[in-house]
Amino acid sequence: GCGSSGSTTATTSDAISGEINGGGSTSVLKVIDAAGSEFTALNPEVKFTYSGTGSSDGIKGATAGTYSFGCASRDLKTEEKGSLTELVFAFDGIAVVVNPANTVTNLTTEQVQKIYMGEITNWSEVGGADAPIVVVSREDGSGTRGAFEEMVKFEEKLKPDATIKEGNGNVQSTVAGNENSIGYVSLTFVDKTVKAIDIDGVKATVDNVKNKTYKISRPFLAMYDKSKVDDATLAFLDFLMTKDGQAIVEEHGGISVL
Amino acid sequence: MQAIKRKKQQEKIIEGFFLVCAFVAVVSVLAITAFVFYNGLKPFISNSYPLWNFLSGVEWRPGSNMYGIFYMIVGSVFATLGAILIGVPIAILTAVFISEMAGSRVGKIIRFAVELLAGIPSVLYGVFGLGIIVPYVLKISPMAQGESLLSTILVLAIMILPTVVSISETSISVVPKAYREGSYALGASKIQTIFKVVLPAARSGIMTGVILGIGRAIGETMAVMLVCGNPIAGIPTSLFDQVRPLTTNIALEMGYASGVHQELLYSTGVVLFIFIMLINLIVNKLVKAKVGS
Amino acid sequence: MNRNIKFNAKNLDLYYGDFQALKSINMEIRENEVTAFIGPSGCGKSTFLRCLNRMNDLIDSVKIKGEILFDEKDINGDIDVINLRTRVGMVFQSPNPFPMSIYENIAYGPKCQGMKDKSKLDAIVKESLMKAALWDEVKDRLNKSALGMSGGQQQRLCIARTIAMNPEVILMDEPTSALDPIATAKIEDLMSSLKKDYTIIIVTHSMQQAGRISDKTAFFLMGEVIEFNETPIIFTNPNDKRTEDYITGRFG
Amino acid sequence: MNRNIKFNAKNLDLYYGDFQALKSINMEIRENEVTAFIGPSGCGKSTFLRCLNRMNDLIDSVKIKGEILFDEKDINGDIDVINLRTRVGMVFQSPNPFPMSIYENIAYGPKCQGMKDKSKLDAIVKESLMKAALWDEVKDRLNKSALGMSGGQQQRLCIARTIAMNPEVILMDEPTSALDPIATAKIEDLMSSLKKDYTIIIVTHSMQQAGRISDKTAFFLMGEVIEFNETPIIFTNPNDKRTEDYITGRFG
Amino acid sequence: MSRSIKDLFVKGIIYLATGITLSVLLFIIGFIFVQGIGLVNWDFLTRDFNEKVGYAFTEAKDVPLSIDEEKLNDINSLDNRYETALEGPIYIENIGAAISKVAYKNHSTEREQIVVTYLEKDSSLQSAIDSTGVEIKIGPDYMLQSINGKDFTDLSLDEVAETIAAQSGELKIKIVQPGGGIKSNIITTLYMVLLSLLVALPVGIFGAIYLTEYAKPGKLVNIIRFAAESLAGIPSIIFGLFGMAFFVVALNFQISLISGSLTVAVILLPVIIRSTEEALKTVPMAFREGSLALGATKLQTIFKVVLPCAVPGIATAVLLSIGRVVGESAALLLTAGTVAQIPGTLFSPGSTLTVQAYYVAKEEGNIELACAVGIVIIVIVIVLNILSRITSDKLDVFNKK
Ligand SMILES: Nc1ncnc2c1ncn2[C@@H]1O[C@H](COP(=O)(O)OP(=O)(O)OP(=O)(O)O)[C@@H](O)[C@H]1O
Ligand SMILES: Nc1ncnc2c1ncn2[C@@H]1O[C@H](COP(=O)(O)OP(=O)(O)OP(=O)(O)O)[C@@H](O)[C@H]1O
Ligand SMILES: [Mg+2]
Ligand SMILES: [Mg+2]
Ligand SMILES: O=P([O-])([O-])[O-]
Repeated sequence: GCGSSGSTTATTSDAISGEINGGGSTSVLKVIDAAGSEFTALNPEVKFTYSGTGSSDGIKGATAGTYSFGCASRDLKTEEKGSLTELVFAFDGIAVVVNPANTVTNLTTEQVQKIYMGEITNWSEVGGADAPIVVVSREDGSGTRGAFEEMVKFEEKLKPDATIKEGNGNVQSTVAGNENSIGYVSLTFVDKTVKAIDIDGVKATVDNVKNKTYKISRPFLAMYDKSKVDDATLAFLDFLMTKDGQAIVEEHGGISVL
Repeated sequence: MQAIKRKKQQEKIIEGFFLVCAFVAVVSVLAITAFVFYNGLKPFISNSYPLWNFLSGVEWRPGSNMYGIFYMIVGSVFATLGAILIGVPIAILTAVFISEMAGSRVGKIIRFAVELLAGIPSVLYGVFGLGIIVPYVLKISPMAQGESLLSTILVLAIMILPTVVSISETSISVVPKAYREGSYALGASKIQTIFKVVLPAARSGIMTGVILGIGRAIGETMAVMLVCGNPIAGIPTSLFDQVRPLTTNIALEMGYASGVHQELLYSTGVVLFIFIMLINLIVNKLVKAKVGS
Repeated sequence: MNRNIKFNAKNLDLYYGDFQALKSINMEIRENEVTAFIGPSGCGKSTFLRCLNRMNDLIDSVKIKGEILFDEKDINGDIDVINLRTRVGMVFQSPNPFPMSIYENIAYGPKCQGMKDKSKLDAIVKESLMKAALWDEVKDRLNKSALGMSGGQQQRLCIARTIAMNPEVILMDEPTSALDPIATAKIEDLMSSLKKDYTIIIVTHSMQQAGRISDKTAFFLMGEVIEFNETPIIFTNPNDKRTEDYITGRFG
Repeated sequence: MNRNIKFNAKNLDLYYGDFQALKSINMEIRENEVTAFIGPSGCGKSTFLRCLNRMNDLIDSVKIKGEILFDEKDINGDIDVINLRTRVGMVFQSPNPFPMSIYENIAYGPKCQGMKDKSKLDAIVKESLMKAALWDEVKDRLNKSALGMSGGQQQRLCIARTIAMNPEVILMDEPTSALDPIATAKIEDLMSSLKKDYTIIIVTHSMQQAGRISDKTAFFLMGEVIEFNETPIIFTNPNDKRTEDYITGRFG
Repeated sequence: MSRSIKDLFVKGIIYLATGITLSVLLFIIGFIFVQGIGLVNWDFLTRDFNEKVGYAFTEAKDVPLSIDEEKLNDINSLDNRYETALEGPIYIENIGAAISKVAYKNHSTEREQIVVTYLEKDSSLQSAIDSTGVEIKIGPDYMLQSINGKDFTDLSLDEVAETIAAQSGELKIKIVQPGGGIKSNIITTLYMVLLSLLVALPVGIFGAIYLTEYAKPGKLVNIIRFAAESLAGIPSIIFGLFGMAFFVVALNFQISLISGSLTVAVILLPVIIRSTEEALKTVPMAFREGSLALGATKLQTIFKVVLPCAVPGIATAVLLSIGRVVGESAALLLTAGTVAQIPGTLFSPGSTLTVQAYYVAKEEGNIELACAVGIVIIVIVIVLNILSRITSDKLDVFNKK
């Protein structure tokens, strides 16, 4: 059910009510929280909550029914799919970030790959200062990491001594605190403490992700079990796919699917 | 007669209530233990992953079905030992200062400060570690990053202070005055009295504090996660190497894992459990051996 | 009989908070004598005794005025308390053995003085226990905890512990109140023999005991020293009516 | 003189772990008499006394064989221990006041029995303190902590605390060892007067005291009762050589 | 004399150790304050974490301005950390409120907004209701985003004022309650402390009493003690998983306040049991004997003598427990969720301050915000510490004098 029927009017009067409790990916949190807030404004009878516990947890919760719907920031593995219905409600770029003091501004996908695999270990090899590269990655199972490894093509080949940090924020703080480090974070979370570098000469911006010139991007998924889902949840997911809903997605750093 | 009977009944009822509380407490304690062991031993019993590979492996790549935790065990042991070596003596001496040497007002203030330290969430210790300790370690480190065994040890040592200080301080302060008087009257100095009579008399309580403190050191996750580096392989050989303690391994991936991966995270929990059980046994033995009689 | 003055209390007042427990005590205690303190319960005997080795330092509420000279130095002045307490040993009113083995209890003092030689320590332990009439009862369980002893055994242990220090003065707060007559007799014998080399000050409730062993006796009443004199005089020909009343049991 | 048998010990053995502290004790203790236990330190007097109100229940290592009948019921059998202890009061060898006020210490027992009436409690407190010869000393500080009292005061407080319970039997473990002669005399008087209504069992190290106040005396030695008889007989004409040796101080 | 030198040396070490402890404490607290104090103010404490969007229904009615212009133009009321004035204010009679354009900023967004800066007493905004008829309390700082379907985005303040003034009759206003505060987290934290202590304290303390005073000492008790001690080393995330499997799923309590507090209660039990046991053990046997010999029952002995003597030790356990609840994050993440809302019922999710701090550190890398939350946590811990000290001093009849 990708395409939404479009016109959930803002003045719905046959009130939707119920409790929606979603959970899962933390990368989608900002977007979903904002959308939930708007949705409950439109439908004051609805109680909406979303717990950011990680993509895999979202999938499990949706399957088990502990969440009304789950969210993931990566594609589902086949064994995870089960009876779940998926809905791509946004896209997100993953920015490769370095310390602002770093002089390197551009890397090729291949260079990034080699850095993460441990084949390039010094910044001078990619045009920077003569300093060792500190590689920062995310925890195993993170949607962001899964998507990043897949797109930069070094799945399961991460160098053994890479520093692992939990969450976009920690990666950012680490990169901000160490001049020689490199990391990657969801585009929705990049702030000025780090510097996003161009990949293959393309800037990591929403527009570039949208026009597909920036290649490192992944979907934001919502999923639910058809047999367990309730009307309020469906109405919310429908709303997410409307123009209004997608506007909120964009406003919070996501990339519209429309 | 009636009254006595009623009193007796009342007594029985309340005793029953105590029993229920003990039962609930015990059951929940045992249930957790069972839960961890049940889940953690499953992969080895069903043979979905060989125990030996799990215990001796030095690389953790769930995606490639490599689940070795040996390097994490080493990291955990080093981190815990280091934290104990630094933290426990400082903590016990601080407790001594509070209860034996500080005046009652100064003692109160320090005690309050220590309790405050106990109330600071570990996340903030982590943030502190990342913001202050890691950069400082980076400065003196031959490595390119400050996340390291040393940072981990320092953060943990700080974190076990409050537990050990408060519990030790409490048990020192209840040592009967007669012991101190007896010792002073034999011409012992204050320091001798403290170390030869007071501390031994308070030993049992102090050990509880130490065990709970060690427990915290071993079990601490959130703060450690930020400063240890969490590499996916590599046995630490120097203080400046990154480590991935068992706890952070669990916490990092538990939210995502499923199937064998998840079960092996529980197995990591079992290893931790056994780890602290051993320490516990050793400490208890030490206490008993010393008490003599 | 002109022995050196060991302790000399001058106008000593002592307060527990607001409560005055000792009132202007003046007393000269001489070397190599046994001095006994008698008086009704609560009159301040223990309090005064505890002044002599500054044990009252441990009680926060205590305030002391006046002075106590020990070998002519004011013990409340600038002296080494540890040294004072090494030279002035004390046995307390209720037995307070440490929660260690019997052996360790006795070796404690010498060890604190820095003695490490095991054989010397063994010898001291044995000798002290013998002097305190406890050796035979405990020689097979020297390494057992001292807390598993009977009340009287504990008290004798505490005496042995003090003897082991070889102090100049021994303060004893009712040391035989928990003892049977035989053990008491032994302790009294011990005191008489120690008297040659030591100064002994003893608090006792037993007139007989005071009469038997002491050279001088001080009678305390409500924080004051009513009379302090040669023991025979106190017991046969006291100057003060109140002393006489107390001695003869006609008191109160 | 054929009074009821209050306690009747039959073949009582008691072990602390492996150590046998009481060996086959047989003893009949009669109502309204004062029974004294004498014997050297560590011979088992306190241990036996503590059997009579099952105080030894608290020590894990204790094992008991044989029986003790109290009013013809075996106290180690199916009886109400609380009730037993209410009827058989006890004063311990070392004073153990609770860390509460003097008043609360004495009101504790009656309060535990459910008494709430303030004026009745006041009366009991006053009366008990008077009987224990302590009232005058503490009447102005009933609300102060009992821990700030002198040793003898603490002991008398414990006696007062027991009297306040109005028990049938009072067990006293060297109750006057910390007391001066006057207070001792008062307590002894108290015992004599209580004897009319109560049964009193006292452990003492003072032969004189045993002689003065007791009707019967039991002589203990190394866990055995060597001799148990009318007090005058024990003191003037003992059957056993060992008793005689002990009484006359020729022992050991 | 060598002993006094040795003593002096040891004394020095003790002072040094205490110095280290204290300076570590000062350093950490200093770090947290320096980083976070800039964000802490009244709004931070009283606002919700997330913005809350709503539609307010009311009627236009003319309310003349009753304060003087000067006062109106004094926009000091704006909290410059969240809202920086750009244009305005302009008073609009038909809603009885003054609006301004500000640069609005919180932890997650930064944008230009129209906000209400002044409200007349009988402004029509004061009587707004939502679509279900429930009253909405609109206050100053609320943002206005559209009126009767006309969006304010990209309009200047004057244009917005004209648009609003042009409306009459029924008004449907899209309002946004400002976010960036942690009110809901504070409340959730207090709930969590209260609930988990309510469960864990009685169970732990009475359980410990049973184990020390009633249970025959032996193998079983030792095993329990041993298990309790060993559990202290299990990372709380494992408790979280247990709580998730048991409370959340098996008992179907959902991710909620109750699941969270029960899970934390389970975490606390080993600590409370062990410390209470230890405290009980230090009560002298003579007190128990004295009490029992006076015919007190075992229970009376426990409640009147033993427990009061053990109060200081138990108080320590309680303090450590409070610290533990307040500081817990991993277990709560899985059982109480990360939802920054005031839990309406026991079965609603909620995030405590620590979870919030953890979240902002982890996801947003916002150290200042995490430390600001930390300051509030420290203050709460201080207050709770003082409260429990007072209570324990009240209970501690024995050590009074
Ligand atoms: N709790 C205990 N554990 C082991 N042995 C004990 C314990 N209490 C007493 N004993 C031993 O039992 C024996 C009898 O002790 P008890 O206290 O009855 O002596 P007593 O006759 O009261 O002596 P005293 O006059 O010195 O008080 C002693 O040898 C003592 O060491
Ligand atoms: N720590 C204290 N705080 C307050 N008052 C105290 C303290 N110790 C003793 N006192 C009081 O001081 C007075 C003297 O006490 P002290 O212990 O010297 O008496 P004593 O002569 O040794 O009596 P006893 O023969 O009963 O041991 C008593 O009234 C006692 O209550
Ligand atoms: Mg005294
Ligand atoms: Mg005895
Ligand atoms: O939290 P994630 O979106 O990285 O799974």
